[in-house]
Amino acid sequence: MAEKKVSVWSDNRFWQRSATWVTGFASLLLIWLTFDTMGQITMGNQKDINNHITKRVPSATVINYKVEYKMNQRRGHEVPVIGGDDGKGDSLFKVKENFFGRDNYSQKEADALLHLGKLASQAKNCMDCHTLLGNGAYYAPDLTKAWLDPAWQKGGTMQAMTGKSTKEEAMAEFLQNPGKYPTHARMMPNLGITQKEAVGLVAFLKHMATIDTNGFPRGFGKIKEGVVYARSK
Amino acid sequence: MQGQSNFKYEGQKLASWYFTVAMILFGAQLLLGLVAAIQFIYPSFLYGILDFSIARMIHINALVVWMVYAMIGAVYYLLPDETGIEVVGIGIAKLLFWILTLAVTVVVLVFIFIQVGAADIKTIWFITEGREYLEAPRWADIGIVVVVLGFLANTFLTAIKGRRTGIMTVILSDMIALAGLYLAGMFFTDNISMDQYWWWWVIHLWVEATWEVMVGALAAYALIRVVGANRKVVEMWLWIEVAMLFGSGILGLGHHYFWIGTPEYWWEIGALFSALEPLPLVGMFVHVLYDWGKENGFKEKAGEDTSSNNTPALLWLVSNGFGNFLGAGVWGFFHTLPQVNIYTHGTQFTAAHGHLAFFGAYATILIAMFYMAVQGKYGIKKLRATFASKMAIFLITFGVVGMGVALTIAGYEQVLIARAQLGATWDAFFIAQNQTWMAQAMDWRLIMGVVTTVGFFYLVKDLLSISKNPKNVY
Amino acid sequence: MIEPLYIRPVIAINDFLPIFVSAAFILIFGLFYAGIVTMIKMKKMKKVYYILAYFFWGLQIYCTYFLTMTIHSQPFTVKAMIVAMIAYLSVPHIYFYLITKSEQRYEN
Amino acid sequence: MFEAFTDVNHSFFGLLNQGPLTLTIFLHTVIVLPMFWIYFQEKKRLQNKR
Repeated sequence: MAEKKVSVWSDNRFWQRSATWVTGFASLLLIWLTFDTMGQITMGNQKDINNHITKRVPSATVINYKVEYKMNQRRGHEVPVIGGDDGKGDSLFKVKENFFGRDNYSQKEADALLHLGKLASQAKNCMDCHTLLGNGAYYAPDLTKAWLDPAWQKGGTMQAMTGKSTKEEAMAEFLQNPGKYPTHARMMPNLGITQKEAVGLVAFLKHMATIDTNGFPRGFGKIKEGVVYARSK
Repeated sequence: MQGQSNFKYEGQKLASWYFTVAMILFGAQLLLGLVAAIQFIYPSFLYGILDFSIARMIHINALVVWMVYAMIGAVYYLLPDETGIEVVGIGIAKLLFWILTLAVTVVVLVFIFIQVGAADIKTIWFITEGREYLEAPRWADIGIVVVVLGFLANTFLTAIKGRRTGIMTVILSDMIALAGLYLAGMFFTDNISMDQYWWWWVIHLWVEATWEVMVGALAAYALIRVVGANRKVVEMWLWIEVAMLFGSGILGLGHHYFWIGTPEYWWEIGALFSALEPLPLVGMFVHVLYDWGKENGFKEKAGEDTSSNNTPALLWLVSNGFGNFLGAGVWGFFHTLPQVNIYTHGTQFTAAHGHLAFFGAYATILIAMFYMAVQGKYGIKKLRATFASKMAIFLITFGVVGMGVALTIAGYEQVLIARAQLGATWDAFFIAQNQTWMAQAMDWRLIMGVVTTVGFFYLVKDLLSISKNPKNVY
Repeated sequence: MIEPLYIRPVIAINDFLPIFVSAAFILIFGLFYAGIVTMIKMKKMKKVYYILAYFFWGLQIYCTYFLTMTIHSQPFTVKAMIVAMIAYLSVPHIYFYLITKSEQRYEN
Repeated sequence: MFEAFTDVNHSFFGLLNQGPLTLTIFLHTVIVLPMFWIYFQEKKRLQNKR
């Protein structure tokens, strides 16, 4: 039988089936990828920390540990370092640090604090001025690594302004009375954040700083002295 | 839109209600946008009364809601036309319209007067969910899902009973996906990475996949109605566009998963799939241009009048071809590669892209639908552009492009100073905000926002009065 | 020491503007290329202008090469991008092949 | 041939990510290839039609 000349390329049915296939299969791939990613970004627990297992989103109990953000040779970018580093940029999970005067928050206590903080971040609409993990509005600073911000460390402008001696207390004080500490003409409004909510929020911020964001933001806090304050109004 | 109605179907009348609310919300979006823009320049403006976070929240929510309203309206408008029958259960459809509108009003009033709540799950249920774009409290989420299910049932039953067309098939499957995806954004988790992961399922898969397909389907309908293109050819192209839009758009989701705690393999998936996203936009542009020219050629040969039967709609349709490519394509592409995105993520670049893309890809085609509804309502054979139609399209386009350019300059300055040089800290942020380039960009953004608003008033005037001017109606 | 597979090299300050501009022009030149081919197919332009269309396509390749180099892509990626650009050469032609075919089928 | 794994966790997709573009070329291929099969099936259908 001789081949009949037909034009598949101008056939509606061919394109309809192709569109269905491409859409369906891309969706399936996305679902598969989602399962894989879910497994990787599930929050860890204290057991992981005890076993020195690095999680992309670590346990809420990281608030008991010292947190840094350092270049990791193997990864090729900066990663959060929890409890000191082993010399290669990986976490040691050893060095502790006081958080509101304690470094022994149990899993339950830490989870509750984080829960309260995350709820507060939504109830107060943080994301409609700030960015979290780079998403949100662009009216106020990114809070992804706010816990590690030089301004909040000892000797930093923000900590000095609040008159507190630790960064968690300074942050909590600022969150409760933002109007009292204007750092810029653009002031944070008073959102009625209570003492308890402020502690939760600071725990949330500290935890967020320990999430492995593949090196975002790059070179965080690498500000040269002198440049910083020269131009602030 | 008052006056004698010439709609053949009740469904089209319902569509005009949806369009009317959409226009009101569009106005609200512009108003609150102006407030937020003023606050960038004079931070004390309404400080403590209507703070930036609230103004901005209503600004973006009004945007999403007016577009959803206009899309539902558009579906109700073309549904009887495509299927050849009245919308099934029109009574319920009208009831759902009032329920939805009431819910939206309550949500907005709560946003304005209550604003924030205590860190309690009750706040999430009744005041705000506090997740950018998805701030609507949970009771409203559930209400929206119920209303949308009713809408879907209506359209499905109508489509099954009436004539089946390719455009209807695309729209129906797209609406299911659109409604289903909303469910991904309705739960609470302490894990912010998980939170953001699913949040993007709603935001990205709406805006860069299902909404774009909706635009493709509406453009196909408009090409048939306004330009007079051949249905078979248009529908074949629609299927190709669906394949390309979903083929690139679904996994293009990866470009939001570079830095939120998700694995590194998303760098590659996100970069390469989203680099393909502009391709269907070029295709849509070429397609609209070609069909328009071809049909004009036919008319010329036949010695007919070559002007379109709805010039304002056609103008907006053509600006959709350009705007979609420019706003979604060019502005999206130049910060989508992870090497660049690590510096641009979370800067005014995103705002520039957002303004241009929402306008170019969606506002334009939905406004074209408004004009088609005006034409249908008054049974006008030929609708010609008035001075106000021209002013509206010119001022709105000029204003939005101006805002886009200003925000791009602001974003560029932020990338250089706050990101590349100073490393994204608190101080780095404010140093960048204080630079002259940033300050002037914000001034220009406000000026261009005012220009856009003036254009909006021309648009309102035109939609209300174009049918009454005998010079423009044939 | 293991060499990192993916490095995100620091981009030089002076490279940002060229990166943004070249990325934008990849698409804009691409649109010019496709647009001119469209105009020729619509018989609104003479066939001579194919030269201009291919010239824009050439500029597009250059922009792609420039962009991939300045963001420090790996050599293989640069090559793959150039191959992709060569594939883009055929896109408008495929488009109009499909358009002609479908018109033959549905309109005559 | 196989590159050292650098991400935090091992995974199937991480494994496919064996150097520049391998993952994305793989995904694009599996999406596009079956369209050939659809093409030939439709061709057969059209040929048998009349």
